[in-house]
Amino acid sequence: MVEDVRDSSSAQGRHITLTLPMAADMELTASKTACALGEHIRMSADKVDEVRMAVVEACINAFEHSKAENEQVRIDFRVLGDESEPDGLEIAVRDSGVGFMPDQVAEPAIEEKLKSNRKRGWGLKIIGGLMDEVNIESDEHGTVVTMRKMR
Amino acid sequence: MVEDVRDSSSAQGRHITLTLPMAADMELTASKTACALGEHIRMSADKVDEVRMAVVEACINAFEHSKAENEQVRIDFRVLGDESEPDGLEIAVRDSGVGFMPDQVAEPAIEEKLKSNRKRGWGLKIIGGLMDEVNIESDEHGTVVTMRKMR
Amino acid sequence: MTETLKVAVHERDGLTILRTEGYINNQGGEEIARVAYEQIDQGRRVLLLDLAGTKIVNSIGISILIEIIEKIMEIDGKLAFCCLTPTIEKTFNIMGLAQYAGIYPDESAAVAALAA
Amino acid sequence: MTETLKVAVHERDGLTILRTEGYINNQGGEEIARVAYEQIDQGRRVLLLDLAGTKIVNSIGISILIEIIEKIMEIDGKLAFCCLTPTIEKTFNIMGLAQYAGIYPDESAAVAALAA
Ligand SMILES: Nc1ncnc2c1ncn2[C@@H]1O[C@H](COP(=O)(O)OP(=O)(O)O)[C@@H](O)[C@H]1O
Ligand SMILES: Nc1ncnc2c1ncn2[C@@H]1O[C@H](COP(=O)(O)OP(=O)(O)O)[C@@H](O)[C@H]1O
Repeated sequence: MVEDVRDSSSAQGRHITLTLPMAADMELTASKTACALGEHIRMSADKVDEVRMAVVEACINAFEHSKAENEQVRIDFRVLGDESEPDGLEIAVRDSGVGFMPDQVAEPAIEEKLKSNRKRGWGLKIIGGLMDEVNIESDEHGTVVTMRKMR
Repeated sequence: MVEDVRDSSSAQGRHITLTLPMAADMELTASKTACALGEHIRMSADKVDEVRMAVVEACINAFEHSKAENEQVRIDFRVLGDESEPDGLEIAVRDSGVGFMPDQVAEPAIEEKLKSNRKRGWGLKIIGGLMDEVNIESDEHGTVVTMRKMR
Repeated sequence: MTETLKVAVHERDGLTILRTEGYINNQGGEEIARVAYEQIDQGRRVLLLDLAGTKIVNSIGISILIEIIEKIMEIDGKLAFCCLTPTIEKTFNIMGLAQYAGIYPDESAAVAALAA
Repeated sequence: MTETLKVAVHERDGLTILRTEGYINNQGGEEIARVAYEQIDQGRRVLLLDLAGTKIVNSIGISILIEIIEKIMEIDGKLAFCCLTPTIEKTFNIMGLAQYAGIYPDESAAVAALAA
């Protein structure tokens, strides 16, 4: 009757895992969870807010572009450094969708966007600007955007 | 490289899963996630707050009493009713600990607690008072406390 | 790691008020108890706990508050509460705590009812 | 399901101000655009977006704001912003939006700079 949670792949290491359906506004749930963890490690309110926005962007990218059949996003949160003296947060937003080639994504420029029909294309740039470190791994099995923000 | 999230047991149905380490204050993260979902379905602020407190109680019970070897709690959130016209939230707090017999837990009474050395023992009563429905399944493989709150 | 609870002591019309700021969990409850017992040792018999700065509590924290009520009843004193969130007030009612501790909407109402 | 964004139109010293309340996502951006184009159709050339009631935005919402800037520049008008959270302001800077839209700390500062 009681399912054993030890089987879960999130059981390795002491971290927090959130699994979300790809549905409207679910990015806000992810963002709130990130906020709780930022406050937990006493990150400044402004930095917490930057993390929240980056998480929102990574989630909506997965929702919009991944085409993942399971329609789920998994987010792994990890506190960096000592439990007693945390250095920051690492957040990995993961989908099992079609993937993409980050190198092939053109850097957006406002002058062009103002004239172009396609105003979109800012998510990755915003994530990069708000977080301290960003790493993207992507292949035909899906995408993981790993982001770090120090305290 | 990219782990397939389809294998996750949380992939069935459209719901949200949060896995937390059993560590101080982690119940606040659970509570914030619950809050985000309550707001998502436009539950009143007071009801959201009641859900938050019930989630906190269920989490600290798992942290304190379950003795789960994996030191993890898993929380499954489900929106009840239609996506467009949600009826409420169902929240299942799950540990893979030693379990207990809910029937054997004595109902706390304030007159006795005031004289007793053991002031504790209020968690389940509070959960029952704040939520609309509570169901506890527990055996030697662990405990699941399933709680519902209607909008 | 989260910010620990803070308690500030104030006097208003002869009534001793403990204003809390933060989560009343195990440590938060212990901190309130520490400050409350300090006040009792200094001869106070009536204490008002103003929880305006506390939006969340847990049952471990509350059980420490019950301990304070017990101690203060032993010396024929009184512990009262004000500025509870609706959920905290509901919880106190579920527990029957309201019979043993006055609950007031705000400090003014508490002072009017309790001040010597 | 979450509450959708609301936009209220105000006039202050001849300046048209759109005050938002809520999340600027796809729908939120569309709602702002709808109200902004209504104002432009009525002859307004300068609009101030007061985001005091907006604590969160996403890049889809912002790209709709870029569309409004484009439209308003075509008629030699101006879109300005005020009351941005530090993160929203930082985001606008990351995007280079600040070059094309005035950013003011509050309505008074914007009115002083923009009002006819
Ligand atoms: N999780 C993902 N899965 C597949 N493709 C992605 C993912 N994230 C980003 N992309 C690709 O990268 C492009 C740039 O993304 P981004 O900078 O966030 O802007 P936008 O989402 O507005 O297009 C997207 O258009 C998409 O092609
Ligand atoms: N998840 C759990 N695993 C094992 N035992 C539990 C669990 N939750 C509750 N219990 C048992 O039920 C008792 C009553 O719990 P509760 O009403 O929350 O009060 P308290 O936690 O203060 O003892 C606990 O003391 C414990 O023995």
